[in-house]
Parts: sequence; C-alpha cells; structure tokens
Amino acid sequence: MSNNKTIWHKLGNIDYRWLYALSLICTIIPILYPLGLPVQVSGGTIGYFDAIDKLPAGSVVAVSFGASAQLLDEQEAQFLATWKLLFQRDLKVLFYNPLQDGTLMLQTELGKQVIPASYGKVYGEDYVVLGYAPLGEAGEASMGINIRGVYTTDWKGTPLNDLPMMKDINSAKDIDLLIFVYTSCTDVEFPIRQWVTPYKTPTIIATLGCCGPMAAPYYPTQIQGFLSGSGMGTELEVYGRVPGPGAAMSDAKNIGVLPFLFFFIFGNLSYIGNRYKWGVKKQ
Amino acid sequence: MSYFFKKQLPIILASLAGVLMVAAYFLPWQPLQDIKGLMTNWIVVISAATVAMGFVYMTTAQIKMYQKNKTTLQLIYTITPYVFFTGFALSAVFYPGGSQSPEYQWWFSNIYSNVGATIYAIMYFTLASSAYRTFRVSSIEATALIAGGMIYTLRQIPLFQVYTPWIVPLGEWFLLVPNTGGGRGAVIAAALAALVVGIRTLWGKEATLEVQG
Amino acid sequence: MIWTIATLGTLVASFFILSVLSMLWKDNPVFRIGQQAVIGAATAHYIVLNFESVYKNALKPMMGGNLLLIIPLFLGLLMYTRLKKEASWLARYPTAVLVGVGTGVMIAGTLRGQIIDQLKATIVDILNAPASGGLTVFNTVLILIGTITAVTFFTYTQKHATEKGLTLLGWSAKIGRIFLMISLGANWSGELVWYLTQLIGRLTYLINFAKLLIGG
Amino acid sequence: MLLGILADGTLQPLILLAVLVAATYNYNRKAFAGEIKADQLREIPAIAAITEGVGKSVEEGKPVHYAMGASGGQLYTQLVSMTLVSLAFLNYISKLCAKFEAKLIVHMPYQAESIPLIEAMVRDGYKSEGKEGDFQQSCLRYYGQGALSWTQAVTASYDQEGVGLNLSIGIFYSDCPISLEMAKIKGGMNVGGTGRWIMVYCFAMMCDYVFLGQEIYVAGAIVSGNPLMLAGVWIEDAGKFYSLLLLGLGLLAALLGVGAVTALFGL
Repeated sequence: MSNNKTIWHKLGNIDYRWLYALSLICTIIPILYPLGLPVQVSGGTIGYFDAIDKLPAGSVVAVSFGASAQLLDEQEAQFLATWKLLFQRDLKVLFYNPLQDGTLMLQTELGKQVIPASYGKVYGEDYVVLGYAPLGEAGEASMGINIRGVYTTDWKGTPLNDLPMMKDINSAKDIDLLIFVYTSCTDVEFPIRQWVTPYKTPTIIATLGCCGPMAAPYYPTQIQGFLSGSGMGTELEVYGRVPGPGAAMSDAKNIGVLPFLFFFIFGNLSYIGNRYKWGVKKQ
Repeated sequence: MSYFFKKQLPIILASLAGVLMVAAYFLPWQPLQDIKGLMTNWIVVISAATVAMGFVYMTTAQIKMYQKNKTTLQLIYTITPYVFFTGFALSAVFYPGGSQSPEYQWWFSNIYSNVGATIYAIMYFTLASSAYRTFRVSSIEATALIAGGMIYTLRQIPLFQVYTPWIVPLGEWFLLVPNTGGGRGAVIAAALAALVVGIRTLWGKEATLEVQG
Repeated sequence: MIWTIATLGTLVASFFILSVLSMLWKDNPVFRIGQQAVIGAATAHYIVLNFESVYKNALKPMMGGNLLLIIPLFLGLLMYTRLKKEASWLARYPTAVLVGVGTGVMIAGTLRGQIIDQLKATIVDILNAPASGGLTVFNTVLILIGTITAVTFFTYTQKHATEKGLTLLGWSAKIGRIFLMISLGANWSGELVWYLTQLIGRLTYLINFAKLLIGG
Repeated sequence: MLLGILADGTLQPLILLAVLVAATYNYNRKAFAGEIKADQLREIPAIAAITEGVGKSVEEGKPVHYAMGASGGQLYTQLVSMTLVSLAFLNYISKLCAKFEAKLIVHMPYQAESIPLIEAMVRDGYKSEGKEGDFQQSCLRYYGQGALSWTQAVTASYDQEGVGLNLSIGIFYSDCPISLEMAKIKGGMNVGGTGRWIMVYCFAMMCDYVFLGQEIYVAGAIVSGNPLMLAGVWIEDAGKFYSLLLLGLGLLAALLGVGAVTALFGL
C-alpha cells in the first residue's frame, strides 16, 4: 500500500519532527552567527521614540511595568531600549508594577542590564521604584487621582515624602508621559480609560506581538506610539541607537521561520497535486 | 438535612451575591460600593483557603499511578514532585520575605518562570505543525484563514518587511479591517451568551449549580 | 568557570529547557522527571502564594480585631467537605458565594465593555472616517459588514437554508464565516511569531550557558 | 429621574440588560410550556462527534480525556459563564463514559475552588447511569498553577495512557496549542471549543470537530437537555437582534452627527 503513495501524498504527510528539527537548526544558526539583516522601522515605533525624545528636560515619566518573567524573551528588547532612552535624557522616571513578576524583573534587570548610575542617575532624585500593587483598572484610576493613595512608600519601604523626586509628584496632572507595559491584550483599555480620557496624559504602550492587533487601533489618536513584540523592540534599538538583545532575535526570526514556510508550500503542493492527480497515469 | 439547606439556600445566596454586585455597578450608592468591596475581599479569602485541595488530588493520582506500575522508575517519578514541592515550600517558610525571598526567587525563576517561557517556545512548533496540516487552499473559508495567517506572519518577519515592503500595509489591513470586523462579531456573540448564563444564574435556574454528585 | 548558586541555577534551568524540548521527540525519562518536578513546583507555588494571601487578607486583619473575616475563612474551609461524601453538600455554600459574585462581576463588565463599546466603536469609526479619506470609509464599512455578518453567523434559532438554498440570513452567515476565518488566521499569526521569539530566547539562554561551560 | 440615580454611562447597558431579562422571562415561560425543543435549532456536527469519539475510545481501549483549560476553573471572574458551560459538558461526557464504559481522565484546572463542582459533575454523571461505583477519584488530575505543568502533564498522560477522544471545552489561554496538537499527534480525536475568541484559532486548526466561539454555549444547552438552558439560545438570539438594531440606530445617529452618537452610546 505504502509503495503506491505518490510524491504528493508524501509531501503532505511528512513527519512533524522534521519540521521541528529543521526549525530548531535554522533558529540556532543565526544565534551563533548573526547575519545583521536590516530592519524596517514602523510608524508605531517612531511615534514611541518621539514621545520620549520630544519631552522637555525635567519631565516626569511614569512607567507602569506590567512585564512578566515568563515572557521576558518577548519584552526584554523593548524595555531595555526604553530604559536606556529614558536614562540618556534629563527626565524623572517613576516605575510601578501592576504584576508581581514586574518587581522581580526590575530587581534582576535594572541595575544589571541597564545601570542608571552609569548614566549619572541617582535613586530618589532621578528615578523611583514604587513596587508591586495589584492595581488592575481600578488601581490605574486611583494612581491618576492620587499616587499616595496607592503607595505610601517605595519598594524598599522608604516613605514617598522622603524621596526628593516625589516632592511635587502627586497625581496624573504631574505626569508628562505614561509608558504602559502589559501582557494581557485587553489591558490596553486601562490607560485609555483611566489616563488618556480623563487627563489627556500623553501615553505610549509596549506589549506582546499578539496584542498588537488590539493596540494598533488606538494609534495615533489616543496613544502616541506603541511597541508590540520583540520585533518592534528591535526597531526601537535601531531607531533610537541603543543596541540590545533584539537584533540577534530578529535575525533568528528571519531564518527560523523558513522551514515552516517551506512546509506550508509542500502542504499546498501536496493538496493541489493530489486534487488534480498530477503525475498519475490515467487508466 | 432538609432540601432547603442542601439545595435552595446556596442558590439563593448565589443570586443575592450576584444581584448586589450588579446593583453596585449601576448605582453609585456608597453602602452598595462598600458591600462590593467587602465581597471582593471575601472571595479572595475563600478561594485562597481552598488551595490545599489541589495537593490532595495530586497525591491521590500519584499513588494510583505507582500502584498500577510498581517499578523503581515509577517510584522516582512519584517522589519527584514532592521533592520540588518541598524545595519551594521550605524556601518560602524558612527564609524571611517568604515568596519574595531570594531563596524562593531562585526556585521560582530557574524552574517556574523558565519552564513557563519554554512552554511558550514549544508552542511555536505545535502552531507550525498544525498549520502545515490545515493551511491548504481547499475552500474559500480555508483560503481566508490562510490569508489572515500567512500575510500577517510575513508582515512580522523583518526580512519580508525590508524586501517586500508592500506586505506591511497589507498585513496591517488584514489585521485592522477584516480581523476587527469578524473578531468584533464573535466577541459580541460570545458576550451575549455569557450574559444569558449569568442572568439564568441570578434567576436561580442554572442547572450546573443544582448538581450534587 | 566558578560554580556559584547562580550558575547552579542556570544549570538547573538548562536541564528543564532540554527536558521540555525533548517532549517534541517522544516520551522519555528526562521529560517525565522534568514534568513531574514541575507539577510539584507549580502546586507548591500556588499553595505558597495563597497561604500568604490568607495570612495577609484574613489572619493578620483578624489579629488586628477584624473578626468578620472569620466568615470567608470558614466558608473557604467548608470546601474541604467535598472530601467526605456525606458532608459534601456543605461545599455548595462557598461555591455559591464565589459563583454569585463572579456572575455579578461578569454581567457588570460584559454589558458595556464587550457589547455596547464594541458597537459604539464600529459607529464612531464610520463617523470619523470621511475626514481620513475614501479608503478609510471603505475600511470602516467593511468592518461594519464584518461585525454584522459575523453576529448573524452565530444565530441558531433561525434557519440558514431552505430546500431552495440559502436564506438572506444564510448568505450573511456565509460572508460572516469568511471574516471569522480571517480573524482566526490573524490570531494564529500573532501568536506564532511571539512563540518563535520565546524559542529564540530559550535557545539563546542554552547557547550562552554552553559558551560559559566551554569558556570556563 | 432615573439618570440621576444611575452611575455615569450605565443607562444603555441597563436597557440591554432589561431586554435580556425580558427575553429570559418570555422564553423561560415557553420552556416550561414545552414549546422549546433542541431540534428547532441549527445542527452543530461537533455534538454528534462526542459520542463518536467515546465509541472510538472504547474500540481502541484508550481513555477519554476531558480538559477545561489550565485556568478553566474561574468561578469569580468575568469568565465564570464559560466555566459553568465547561462543567455542563463534563457532566455530559461523564454520563457517556459511564454508559459506554470508557475510561475518563479529567485534567483539572489549577483553581482549587472549582474542584468540588468538578467532582460533583463527574459523580453525578456516573450516578445518573447507575454506575456510581465505577467512579474513581484518581481520574481527576491536578497539576498546580500555570500552563507550564498542565500542558506537560496532559502530554505525558496521552503518551502513557493513550488518547481516544480528547474533549476540550472551557477557558483556554496558551495551553491549548500544546494539549490539542499533542493529542492529535498521538492519534487522538479532538473535539472542543472556547468562548475566548483569541484562542479559537487553535480549536479551528487542531480539532477534528470544533465549536466556534459562542457555539459552546449552544452545544452545552443541547447536551444538557435542560429546557431552560435551551431557552437560553433563543434569548441569545434576541440579544443579537437587539444589538443589530442598536447598530442600525447608531448608523442613523451617525448621519445626524457626533452629538447623536454620543447621546445614544454614551448613556
């Protein structure tokens, strides 16, 4: 029976493990030997960069850092590039975490991957980390009304009033830009409803690739820019001239997807070949 | 115990709790908002207090597996979860800060987060193989599925963005126009169905809650 | 290389990455051990977080005098009566409170967020479209058609076809199905590339560790 | 008067709720009068496939797997309705397994608070077929929090115990891409669906028979055989026609300008 199988049948029924193995190999090669393939910068990224770049000196940036440790690979390029851009400029940065993971990631990434001191930034004067609070939409609303109603201390327990940077920062009115980082696609509505609509706070967002579809409709009317996925993180690295882990990822993505594309073509050749009985002698 | 306490009272309780929450949404009356806050706090405590149930069921299944196959290897498999369970639990109990302690975070980041991230990686393979099997231009519907899938995939790959730049607006169009239309319709339909179940529950007629077993 | 607790962590993490990846090949002891270990870890993590939550949200306030919290705590403990068949009906009480509150939350969140706002967005897009040009008008009308036809696809009480062929509703549902398929494809695609990024991240982690081992 | 009492922006949701409540009253009355029957509904092929899958499992001597999703036991979130539908299917599949003497494995979600309901559904299924003695608690599997352990444990179960039918209905996130595809690869028959549209693609691509989005609610009503649940399908359709009406009114309002649209939807 198996001897009668045509090439078309075989092409459509290749053991999936070949696809898996080839994908693995094609992903590993560019990680080992980066190709440096070019990257196209999209409008969302340019808007995101400009929103930071055009801030006047001394502006206050709030970063709602809802990143997750399990999704580090997708988000790392985005937030490392963002932090570098923020610390390169004369800005005051206020981090807070609506996810428990966010605090852990700030602990492991801030000060190790991006070192504020190397940009001449001092904790308490140029940046503050408020830590974790289970905010959700209601919490974001409370932050807009009164930051001290949600946080009385920073993540180390220092009262906010003892931190020089926090002296005049009380509510959304004192925030010049909100950077909203999140992983649950529908959360995009939180900053829209709680910051943009009531306070008209300029807002940019950074999220996963799969959340891009839900975020894109808000750009550019309600949000000034957005990053979705590590791909746009890479774009920010390139456009903002802040190299990071994204470039190697883009290379690996380019090559890693090729086996799937070939298998997709094989599958359809198989379907068409079988359907029109290509190469089968008529009885 | 009477039928009332066994069956009717719990259903009345569910209805009452639900109606109060709905009322708190429509009416900005402070006592209602306070009740809503109290109930929200209570349900966190109720659900948190039930966690050990999972451990009981995990153990029942593990013992059964070993009884079915009493080999050394199976014994190792059976013991393994408890070794790691103990590692996590002890580091939370004995180190200051509990789950925030560096010792707990060591277990958490090297095992929990790391395996979680790897599971996402595995899904690349399963999505690819399922598409190899199903992305065949066999009908208009299948072609629509492929169009929505492949064009937006290529739009996200840097190489295609650079060498076939037309893929970017085309991919965006698929995403923002037909995807939005279809997705919106599906969301509305599912939301209405969820509401109907909700109203039935508050009505005290949800059959699932009447099952005793 | 010098072995520290951090490098030991990387070694453990690498083992687990390989263990998980090996499941793509076939069932094997490395996968089984890794998988069983993760069950223990995930159960422990769940219990640890929730015990902390019980302490923070119930026990600590109770020690501070808020004795009302004994009610939810007691209700939570009633769930365990499920383990004894004769008393299992008592578990219906905490379940009822949870489902009741959940239903209330769901109704409140769904009415506006998932229905009214979705309809509103469709209309507002059309309203704003003329200012952005002909293509935008076309697009917003297409979204409207997609929304309407997709909703009609999900009707079950009306016949979509008769002996003579498709009804008007049937044609609408047929068109809606095409929109739905495009949406499914786009969702697949959004996740595929994200998962590929995760794969690249994990492989990079393994390669960096291998380099460290060789270099050390 | 009413506007003064209501919270901002809740009049339009209240009207929608009132429409649904009125429809519920009307169709429940019809259900009690015996005027509502499953054969009046459009056919959903995946329902028949469940029985077929149980038959396949018995024939091959492999178990039936039931999955609610790694996070599918949500009782007090916005997704509670989906959990309830999933439980209705669990009750149904338990009955079928008891009837045809197929082995059932339930991959439970991490939310421990849902376990009592899950066990009740399975026990009730066996009991209604007069086979309560066949129920074994060890068929209810628990794997801790997160897709990471759930997906691996489900895959391991397919490998070690085999998979005949894999019925997956409920709340699914990034867990179904593995559980469904692995069942398929290991020779299982996949039937399932979720109300979370963003994950429906997995079911459409990996299942032999799929319940597309809202179809799980309709199918849940049909398999339950409960007239009030069936009435729900008519209520849902009434809601859809009201939504389409609202869309039509919105279009008319759009002709009148921004103020009219705001007046209609901003209520």
